[in-house]
Amino acid sequence: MALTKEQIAQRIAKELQDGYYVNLGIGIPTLVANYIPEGMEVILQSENGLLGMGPFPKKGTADPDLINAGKQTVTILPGGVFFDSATSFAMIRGGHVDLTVLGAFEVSDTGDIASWKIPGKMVKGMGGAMDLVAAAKNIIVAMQHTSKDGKSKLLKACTLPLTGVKCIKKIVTDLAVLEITNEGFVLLERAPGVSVDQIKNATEGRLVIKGEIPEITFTTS
Amino acid sequence: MALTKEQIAQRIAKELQDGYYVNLGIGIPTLVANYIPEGMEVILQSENGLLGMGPFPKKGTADPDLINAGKQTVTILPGGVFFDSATSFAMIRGGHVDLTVLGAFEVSDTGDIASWKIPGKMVKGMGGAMDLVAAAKNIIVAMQHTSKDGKSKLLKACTLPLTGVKCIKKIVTDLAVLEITNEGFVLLERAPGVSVDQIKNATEGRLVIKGEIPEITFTTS
Amino acid sequence: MNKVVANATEAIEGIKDGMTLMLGGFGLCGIPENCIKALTQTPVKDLTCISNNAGVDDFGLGLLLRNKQIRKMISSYVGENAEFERQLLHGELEVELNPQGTLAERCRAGGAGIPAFFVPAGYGTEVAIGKEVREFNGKPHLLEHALVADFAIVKAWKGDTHGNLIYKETAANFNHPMATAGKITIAEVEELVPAGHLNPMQIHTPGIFVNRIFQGVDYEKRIEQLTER
Amino acid sequence: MNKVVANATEAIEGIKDGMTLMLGGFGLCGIPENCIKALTQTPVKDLTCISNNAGVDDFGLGLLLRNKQIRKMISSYVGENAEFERQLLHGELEVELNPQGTLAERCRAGGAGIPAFFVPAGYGTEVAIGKEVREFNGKPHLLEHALVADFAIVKAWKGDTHGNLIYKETAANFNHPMATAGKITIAEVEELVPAGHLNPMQIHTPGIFVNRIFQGVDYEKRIEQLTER
Repeated sequence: MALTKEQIAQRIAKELQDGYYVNLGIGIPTLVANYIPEGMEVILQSENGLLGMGPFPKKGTADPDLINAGKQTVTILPGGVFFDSATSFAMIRGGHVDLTVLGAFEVSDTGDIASWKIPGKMVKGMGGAMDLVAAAKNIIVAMQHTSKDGKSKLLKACTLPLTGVKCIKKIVTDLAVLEITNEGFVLLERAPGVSVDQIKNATEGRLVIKGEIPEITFTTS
Repeated sequence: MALTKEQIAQRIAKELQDGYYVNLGIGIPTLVANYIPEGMEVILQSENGLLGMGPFPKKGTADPDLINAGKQTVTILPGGVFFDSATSFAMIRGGHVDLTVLGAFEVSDTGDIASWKIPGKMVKGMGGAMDLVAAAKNIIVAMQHTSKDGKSKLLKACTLPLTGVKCIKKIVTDLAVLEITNEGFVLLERAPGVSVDQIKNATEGRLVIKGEIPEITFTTS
Repeated sequence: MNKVVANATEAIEGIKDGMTLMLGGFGLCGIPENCIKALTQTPVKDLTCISNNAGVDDFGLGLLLRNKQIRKMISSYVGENAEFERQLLHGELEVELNPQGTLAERCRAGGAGIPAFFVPAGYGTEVAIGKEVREFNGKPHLLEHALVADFAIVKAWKGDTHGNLIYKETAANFNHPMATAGKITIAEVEELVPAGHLNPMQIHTPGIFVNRIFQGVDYEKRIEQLTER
Repeated sequence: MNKVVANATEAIEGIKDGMTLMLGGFGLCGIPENCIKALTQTPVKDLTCISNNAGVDDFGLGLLLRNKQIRKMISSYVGENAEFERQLLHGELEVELNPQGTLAERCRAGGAGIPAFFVPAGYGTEVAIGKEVREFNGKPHLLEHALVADFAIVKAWKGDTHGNLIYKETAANFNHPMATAGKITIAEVEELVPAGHLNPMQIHTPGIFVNRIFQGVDYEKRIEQLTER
């Protein structure tokens, strides 16, 4: 069974460590916040100028001056900080964010990522994605393994305009957890009930399979 | 009669305008603060991180955390601001300071300035002087026209290590007020009782004398 | 010192056709609502607007777009605006997209007298086209240039008569770096107090960067994505 | 998250011979007194110290100089220190002088992931020797490189358990840009409070930049030039 979006987020949450500063992109990455293990302190950075992002506000308490990078009303946790955009990207560019989780249209087996522009469609802009992928120490891409019409999104080379080159190290899809090394996509784990062959068929880029591939497990939280 | 240090400062104060942000160097420049015309609001910047520098503290109220760039205990006036060194030099380098007044060992008739290092003597460092002369929109040098042994400090070319090149526009010495143009030192005003010939003799660099040279007058304050 | 002006109309005096403006805000958060509205009341056009976003159809910069007062946008994300899309597709509007951090840093550099600097963002992408590439610490970087504006227009929470500004929460965003990079910087604030009423250790933008300031009126502070528990 | 350490001795753990340190402060204002004293109690030597000044003979960095623990200083102004002068003249100490604004910006750049940037300061002077010169807006500029340190050691007024820092008055100085540029950043504070006790709009250095924090003891806060009315 392919993972649900919630399960992809849940699997990514296993990568978190206590004291991590983490930037979560829009979409599946945002859901990771729901699976931070209890007792672990993870501080969420929102690139519009916020460290210590908390949950959405209680009904009736939304504050127009307190939003996240997705322009959603949010809250701030104790120990949080507000700052301007130049300072925010100083943190990001300077490598102070421990983990960035973001979505993608395509990833190549050399770690290139395309995530911001589809030719022929209206361009909305890259926002902070190029800064994040160019500078984060540790990036995990959360994505579907294939497009709706079954085409692989894990490619030899990206076909869409790039967001960054040779920057992605880890991918969690609905089918698998993969690491990118010089050899290509190294299969680490597979979704429960999904066979290695299914993943092979869904992966266009170089896929490395070494030994037995375990099924993904989730921390109970 | 050559001007005293106080009079040099007093003459420089005539260059101030309401609303000016001004950085005053150590020595004679510091004295300019004593001659800000009444009713005029001039905001003093100290490059260690202070806008709105006030007078020295009253006896017994000095605060070790509130100093100026000369490491003297000072005060802050209403509307003042504290900030860090990077921000401070962003102001300076970005051209936000309207006027910088500083001392010099030598100035050349092309606007070069030497003010930080005398070979053979212990080097103390340039501090913020190179940043200030490279970036201020408007710089006035306050200095003695000649050295103690009578040598001109207004030269064709500086002999000491430079602080900046082609940056000085105006000089107020104990003998004269001069502007630097492509033609050299243009004599604008002379100290009361000091003759044009005296200034000629004391100036090694190209000196331009056009028409009658008025005596320096002081605003009453 | 006389930085205080009566209102937005007085504040935007001198903004002329073809000028470059910086406008603070992120999405609709912290945008200079009063000045944008005042600009819509003028015939000024062919503006180049540096702003992280382009507002929505009927609010923020969307109002200036609707009036066709903008010729070019320099932004990082311009989604959520149908009129923007229409003008872009019809060639009525030019857009330069910058990575968000590069955009913020270009403004900061403009204010700080740093004409150019190297960043890793955008290397190997279309953003790199025409830009100098240089390797530092084994990693390729792009040379990016500072931005300055004829007028920077920002919005703060509190301000004083010296132009010192304090922003509320995430409304600092682009307002702070842009405030430093205007040849003339206009600040509209929710509350204007006399100099000395703000704590000098709590100022976000020192007044030296601000040329005109006024207390704005009727802030709508529209929320783009209301999310609640 | 566990940034809080017991004291200076614990905070400086891991500082080894030959490492590069940044030390905040301007003159004796805002210097990390506790950590400097703790370093004098260790045998660590051959340090490269990036600090705007070099302390005085018997206080601040002067203490490390006296112990001959410093091999090289990167500073803007090193006057007021006889032992410094002696070591320099005898070739026991190396000094790299930077314009003060360039020094501050190099630290800021180190923390902000900007490997190099152009500034006008120092063009045509000995500071320019060996540096790339490029003209921008008709004015020559020097290419300057970022500084990072193995350890950045800063002193703040208040701090919280997340490492958020607030400086008092002019004691922000180099402490803020340096705090961002340490591979490991140590902050000593006069008052350490639990996370949530500081106003999130009044933080000068966000805790993301700080790795270790402790409440210092016995601050002397020596005044270099006592001037009174």
